[in-house]
Amino acid sequence: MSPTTLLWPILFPAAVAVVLLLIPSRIRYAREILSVMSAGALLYLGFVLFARRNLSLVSDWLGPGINFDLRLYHFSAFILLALSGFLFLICLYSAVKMKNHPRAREYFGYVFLAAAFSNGAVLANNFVLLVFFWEALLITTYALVTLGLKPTSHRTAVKSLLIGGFCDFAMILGIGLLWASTGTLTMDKIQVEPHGLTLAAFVLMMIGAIGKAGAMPFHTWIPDAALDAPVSFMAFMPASFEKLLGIYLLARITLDFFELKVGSGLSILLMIIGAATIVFAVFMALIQKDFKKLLSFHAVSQVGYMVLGVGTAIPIGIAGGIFHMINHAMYKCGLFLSSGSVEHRTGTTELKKLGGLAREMPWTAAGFAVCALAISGVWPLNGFVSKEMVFHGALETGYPIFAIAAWVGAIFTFASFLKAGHSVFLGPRSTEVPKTRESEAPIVLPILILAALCITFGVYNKLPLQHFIQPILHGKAEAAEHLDFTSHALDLFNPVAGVSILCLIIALGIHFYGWNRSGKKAYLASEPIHNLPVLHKLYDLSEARFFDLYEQGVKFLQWLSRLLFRFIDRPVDYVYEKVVTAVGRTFTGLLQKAHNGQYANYLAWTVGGLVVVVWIILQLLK
Amino acid sequence: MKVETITLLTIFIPILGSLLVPLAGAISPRLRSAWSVLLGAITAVLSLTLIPRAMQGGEVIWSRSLALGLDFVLVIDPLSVFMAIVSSFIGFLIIVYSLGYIHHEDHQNEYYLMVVLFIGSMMGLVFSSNLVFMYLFWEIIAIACWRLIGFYRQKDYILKADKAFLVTFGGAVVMLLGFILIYGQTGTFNLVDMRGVAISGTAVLLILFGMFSKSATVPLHTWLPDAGVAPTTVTALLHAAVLVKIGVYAYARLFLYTFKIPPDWQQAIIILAVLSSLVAAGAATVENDLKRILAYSTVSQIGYIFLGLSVATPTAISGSLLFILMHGLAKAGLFLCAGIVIHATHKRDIREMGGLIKTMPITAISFLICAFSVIGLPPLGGFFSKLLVIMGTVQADQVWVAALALFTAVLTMFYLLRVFALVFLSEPKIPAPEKTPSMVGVVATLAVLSVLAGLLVSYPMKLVQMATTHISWWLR
Amino acid sequence: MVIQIILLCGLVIFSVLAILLKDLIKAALSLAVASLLLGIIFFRLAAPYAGVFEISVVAGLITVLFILTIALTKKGDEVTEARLVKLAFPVFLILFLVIDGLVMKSLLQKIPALPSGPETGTFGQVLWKQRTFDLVAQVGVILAGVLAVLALFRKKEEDRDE
Amino acid sequence: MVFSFIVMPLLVAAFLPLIGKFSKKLLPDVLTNAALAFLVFNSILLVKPVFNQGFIVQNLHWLGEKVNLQVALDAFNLFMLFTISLVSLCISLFSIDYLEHYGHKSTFYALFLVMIAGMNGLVLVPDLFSVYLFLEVAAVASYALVAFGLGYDELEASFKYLMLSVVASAFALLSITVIFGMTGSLNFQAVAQGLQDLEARLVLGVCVAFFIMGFGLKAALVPFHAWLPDAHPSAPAPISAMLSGLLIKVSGIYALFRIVYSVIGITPALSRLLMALGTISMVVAALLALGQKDIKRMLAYSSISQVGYIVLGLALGTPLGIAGALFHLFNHAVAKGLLFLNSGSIQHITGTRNLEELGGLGKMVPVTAGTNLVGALSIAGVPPLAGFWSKLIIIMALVQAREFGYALVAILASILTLWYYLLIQRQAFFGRVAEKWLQVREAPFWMSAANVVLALVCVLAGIFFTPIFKTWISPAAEALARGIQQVLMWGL
Repeated sequence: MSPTTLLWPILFPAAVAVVLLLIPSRIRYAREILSVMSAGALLYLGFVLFARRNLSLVSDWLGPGINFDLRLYHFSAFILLALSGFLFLICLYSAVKMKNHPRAREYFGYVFLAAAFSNGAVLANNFVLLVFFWEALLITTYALVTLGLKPTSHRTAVKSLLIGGFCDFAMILGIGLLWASTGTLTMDKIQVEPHGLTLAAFVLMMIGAIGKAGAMPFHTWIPDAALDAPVSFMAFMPASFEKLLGIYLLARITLDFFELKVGSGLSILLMIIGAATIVFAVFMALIQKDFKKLLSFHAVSQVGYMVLGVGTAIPIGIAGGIFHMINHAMYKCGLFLSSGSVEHRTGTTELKKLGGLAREMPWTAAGFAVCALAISGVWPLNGFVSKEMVFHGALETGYPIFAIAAWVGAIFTFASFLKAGHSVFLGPRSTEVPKTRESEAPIVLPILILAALCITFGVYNKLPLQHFIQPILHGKAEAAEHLDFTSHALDLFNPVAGVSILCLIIALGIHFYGWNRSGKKAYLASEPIHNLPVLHKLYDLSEARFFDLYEQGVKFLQWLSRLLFRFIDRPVDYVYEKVVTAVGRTFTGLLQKAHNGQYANYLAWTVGGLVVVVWIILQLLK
Repeated sequence: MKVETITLLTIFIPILGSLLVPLAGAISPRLRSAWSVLLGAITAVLSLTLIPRAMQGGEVIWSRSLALGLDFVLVIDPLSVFMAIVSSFIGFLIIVYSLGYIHHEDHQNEYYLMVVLFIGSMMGLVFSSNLVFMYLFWEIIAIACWRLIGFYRQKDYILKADKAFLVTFGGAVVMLLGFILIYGQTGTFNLVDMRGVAISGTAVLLILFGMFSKSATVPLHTWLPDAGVAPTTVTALLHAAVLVKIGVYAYARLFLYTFKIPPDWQQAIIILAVLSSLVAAGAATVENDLKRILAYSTVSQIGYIFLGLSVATPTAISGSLLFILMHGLAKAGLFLCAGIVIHATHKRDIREMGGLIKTMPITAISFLICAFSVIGLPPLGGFFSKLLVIMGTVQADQVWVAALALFTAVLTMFYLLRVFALVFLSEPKIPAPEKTPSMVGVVATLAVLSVLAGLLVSYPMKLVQMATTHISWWLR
Repeated sequence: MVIQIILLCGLVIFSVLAILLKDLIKAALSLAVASLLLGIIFFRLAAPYAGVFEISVVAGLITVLFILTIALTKKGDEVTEARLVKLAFPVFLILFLVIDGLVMKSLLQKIPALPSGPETGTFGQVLWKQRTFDLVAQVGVILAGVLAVLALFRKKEEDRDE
Repeated sequence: MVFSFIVMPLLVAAFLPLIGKFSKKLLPDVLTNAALAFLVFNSILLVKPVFNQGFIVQNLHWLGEKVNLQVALDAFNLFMLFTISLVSLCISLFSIDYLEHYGHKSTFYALFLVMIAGMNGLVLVPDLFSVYLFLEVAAVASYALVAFGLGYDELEASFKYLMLSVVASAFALLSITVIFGMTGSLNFQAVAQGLQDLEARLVLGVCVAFFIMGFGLKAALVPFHAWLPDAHPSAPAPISAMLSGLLIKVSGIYALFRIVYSVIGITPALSRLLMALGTISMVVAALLALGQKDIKRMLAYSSISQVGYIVLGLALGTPLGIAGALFHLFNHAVAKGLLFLNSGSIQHITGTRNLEELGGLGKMVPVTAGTNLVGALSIAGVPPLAGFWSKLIIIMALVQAREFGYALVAILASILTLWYYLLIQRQAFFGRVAEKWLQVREAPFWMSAANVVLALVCVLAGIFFTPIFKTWISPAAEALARGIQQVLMWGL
């Protein structure tokens, strides 16, 4: 297999994107067929490359140090495979869901472009190349969000772009620092210890990674996008692709480029970010009354587990984080797709209007149930495994507070999914939506596949852990003698798992308490927590976007702009427009007044001038 | 043809040809248009044919001795050829666009004369290697620019034209004083003979006046937004192709290629450049006039170019040179899109527009692509230039400066998308159709070029690399 | 020496009068007298031809010319002088006189003896043999004066006709 | 050959009033222009001999006897003669059409030629007293010409001009007398020789002061300038062009520096004084020009300002400074002549010179507008026009002499210059056509032709700067600089 094969995962989807953008809308099914088939081909390519593992391609690009450098190895191959898998499912799903979308042509084009960029980002072995693909994703994200066609879609798209841009620019700065200190941009040659400038580089690059993954505080566009963007986009980007890329990079940062030490400041920083993301986002998720928005907050919350896991710097934690990444991509994708399926049939995702759909849409409900249980960490699904690994990792660092935060997250995750599932699929049949039936097969199929995968990865967790995760850590993370995580991962009977299970029970309790308190209306089950004295205030503030860093940032930008404009730009202009003219006028006026046309006056000057000249000459003569 | 013949033709065909424009106009307007386009095309093609020679490195190719050491010396090197290609090519596109934009206005003879003269003088500026001749072409450009800014002949427009002329002239004569100071030190105006000469801070300061006034850098920038009263083609010409690039080019030619400047001054320029960038971005966020926003955006981007050149690491220099190309394409695209919008709606306040993407999709998409390029998003060309500048800045240990520059990039993103949203999205207010094919065609070409410049960045990069090594060779 | 001083005083007085007098004709006449006195001073300083030309050219033609000018300048609307100037001028004058006095004092002391050169001789000789060129110039001045009179006395109606 | 510069205009002038009786227009037009064209031609013919020999001295014979009519022609004189002839030829061409409504063309031309003869004489004579006399010839003619319009303003301006000018002449004459008294001779060389042997620094100092005042007034250096803004605008346009373009330079700058360089000798102190005067003129007049509403008044102030540049360059006294100043003298003569003629065109076209009433003429009268632009940019020192080079050289010279302050002021003054010329452009030409000027037509042929010729000179002198500089300017500057070396320092 020649190295140029590595160009295929990039060029092929890009070419498909161009073709898709050019196909006239009139030709029926061509677009859908082409996209599904290409995605299938890509998936096949992903398998081929995964089997091949090691390949690299280097050619000149932007001069010294900045080469067009692609490298395939176990980690990137794994991510590449995952990406193409999700792409295939999304295409399959979108083929029906987006068929009648007025700008479906663009949608498919952008999806494939995004796939091309993502593949490029994963394969890149040069930081500039990485940034190129990485940042290019912003444009596709932007474009895809605008396809929501809501009045606020563009606003949200800009928000995603600005936040993403901020994070990516931070990453660029970090890469610059890294380059300045190591002298190379080739990724597999860099391994430094974070201190001084490289410490700053670490933090900046970390911002880039977690920004893409959507951790706090760079997450705020995701809940907005849940309402404003097409739901398949949510499953595509925030739920799967961005998580994969973000955590991929975060893992590489902590494993490859920098040596993250257990208990070091950076590790704790990462864990704080992770823990905060878990807790705050889950509290927000809990009170949501919209299916998609609820899911979107979970998409944020779950990032916390991954960041926390990777941040522990302990092999089991890192492995857990990475495993959680792939697991999350599966079940969150499944969840979004099932919410899309509901929306597809009922036209709404508001919890209040839905209810009792399980009978009419059994497959969707089943898929949802599996995925929801997986995300809640119910044994023996995959979520349970990866979360357990993260808990173990967090406990091993010696800071149990992080584990506690993770557990708190677990409680409310389950509570909120109980609420969601209860209000959408169970309970009395809502009267606000007309009678309906199950969605078409291409919609249901991806959900079921994902649900099946959740089960597989949970029950046969040795398979992914040994084949995907272990090689990544091999020789990288600090000295766990054996990298066999499977031993205690599925062990249901240990104290850690006990606490986790206790959490689930508490969540069950909370849900039913709330359900009872709010007059048996499932969608109001979270109200008791919502109305807790202090929390209530905080919730209000956050509804008013007080905690939204973006809103505050935009305000700051506007304030700063006005400041610069009023106090630098305008005064400078004032100097040209007014001061110079005024000074000129004043002098001219004074001089003109002196020229009053009086002969005697003029003669006086002449004589005076003579006197002065004589005086000067006499002075000079002395 | 010999290289010197080509170079001389590149300079003098447009300059002398421009004088024939009124003559052609007297015969028929069609002939005039054809003649102008032809001149633009010849200039662009001729400068392209210089590439092979430029890739071999730089040298003096023609010199004519004149009185007082004011020799007319032409130099072909990667830097000059690169600048010539960028300016003449974008200039050519703008001439083509003008055919549609200006065809029902008065004073077209003067318009085409000045535009072609403008481009020709730019060629003269980049190829001449004598300070006085650089200044000479510099000022011819100022004259042309003044006439063009006042093209619509309204009273307050002419005030703005005068302001532009006075500020740039003022800066330029002060710069001339700096040149003469250097002459006093070295006894020659010929840049080739002065390589590696260390010059005093005073001379640097004086010369900076000229560069900053021409390239509209804070605090000598406010004429540029005001120059937005000109026809949009002209503003595009000023911003994208010729005018503001002059100061930048002069900086590269003088302070990198030729002279050594005191390190303190270099640091001062770095700070000034990044502040300029920030202030202008702030102003662009506050403004509501479409063309003023774009103008401030230019000021802001020019700050990056200066930044890259002033930190003077090879990466940053190549970034800056690449920036000239990328910004040229993208900003020309933005202005020409704005031209279509303004032409169609007769409005310039972005708050009064809206929803135009429905009636003019190509323009809207082109605008967005060019805007992304200016912001510096991949896969568009602007990404590479900005990235390299930032990287180079970091390499030069100017981390905070780089951070500020990146912050400015965020601001850029903010205001350009605001413009896009207000003009093209939201509720349609004035449903105006797209304009003539030549206009839309040029706009689309520029957008496509911005994309291609990003995807095929390695080709322009080769020339830029050559130029950079050529410059860096002389760096301390 | 006494005569010299008297003449110089006269020169100064008439020059001042020329400036201060309100009636412009009188002012002009005073200037003419001043010029005449200057001419005499030249004679006495052994510069005979300078004296001749001063008197003939300045006192003669020019006076004529500007009397005409003034005559044409509609009588009655003379320029009224500003008060400030009236005050300022004497101050300047006194200043000037003081400095002039100081200068002249040293000047008169330091002036060297006249060398006897080729430029002495009878007036006619000097004029014809040595200062021939001046004749051309004098012709020019007279011509200019005549032409000036012609030009300024031309009938006004003619302007309208042509 | 050389005498023809003085005699020919005088002769033609003498006969013109008679000819005027027969032919009111045609013959005077033809004769005057032919005479001036001959002078231009003549001066070009003289270039080669002067260039080869360095200088020419000619004596005139009268009735077989050698009379004492001696003229000396070196490159500097020749340069001045050429400038005078060229500019005055264009001015007389312009007058063909312009003088139509003044009448009495023959008298006008006669005075005009007398003035030229006076200037030519002034340039040619190597004798102090002759200098004074020719000064008077030109001056008397100019008094009459300023008042040629016979309006109240013209007469008043002429009167002021006369009164101040007479004072100046008197002082110059006084100074000449004193020098004559001390050295006993009037010939430049002889006087210079005589002064060497004298120990009379104080007297000489006062003499120099008188010269500076006398010729400075003719040259309109601030503070001796006050007559000029009245006199120049009042005169008919060709005469304004003549006065501003030539007379102040010949009877002021030329005379002053000829005497300072060739007779008295320049010293660092004197040089500083004159430079200061030049700089003050440059700045003050430029500021004054900014506030003017009348085109011609603005141009008049601009003349004062530009004279400041010339004086600055000449006073600096380095070869480069002199060359720059002389070139600027030429450029200013051409460009200011052009601008004044142009203002005449404007007045002819619209009947007003008030900038506030004008507007947007550029579209209606492209030739006038275009030539005005060329002249204005040339004076402002915008390349590639001729004025740029001369200013460049002056500033180069200043920097070479390490006079950075002066260089900076000169630079800043050129910004002011551009500023007020842009005012003219903006208010008169560049802009929307005002309603009332929609019907105006371009100026008559000869007026436009004269404008175009001068504008072409501005452009060509800029483009072919090197040959002009080599053949005309640097020999002239060398001749003047030689004069400096010949004269020994007088003290200090």
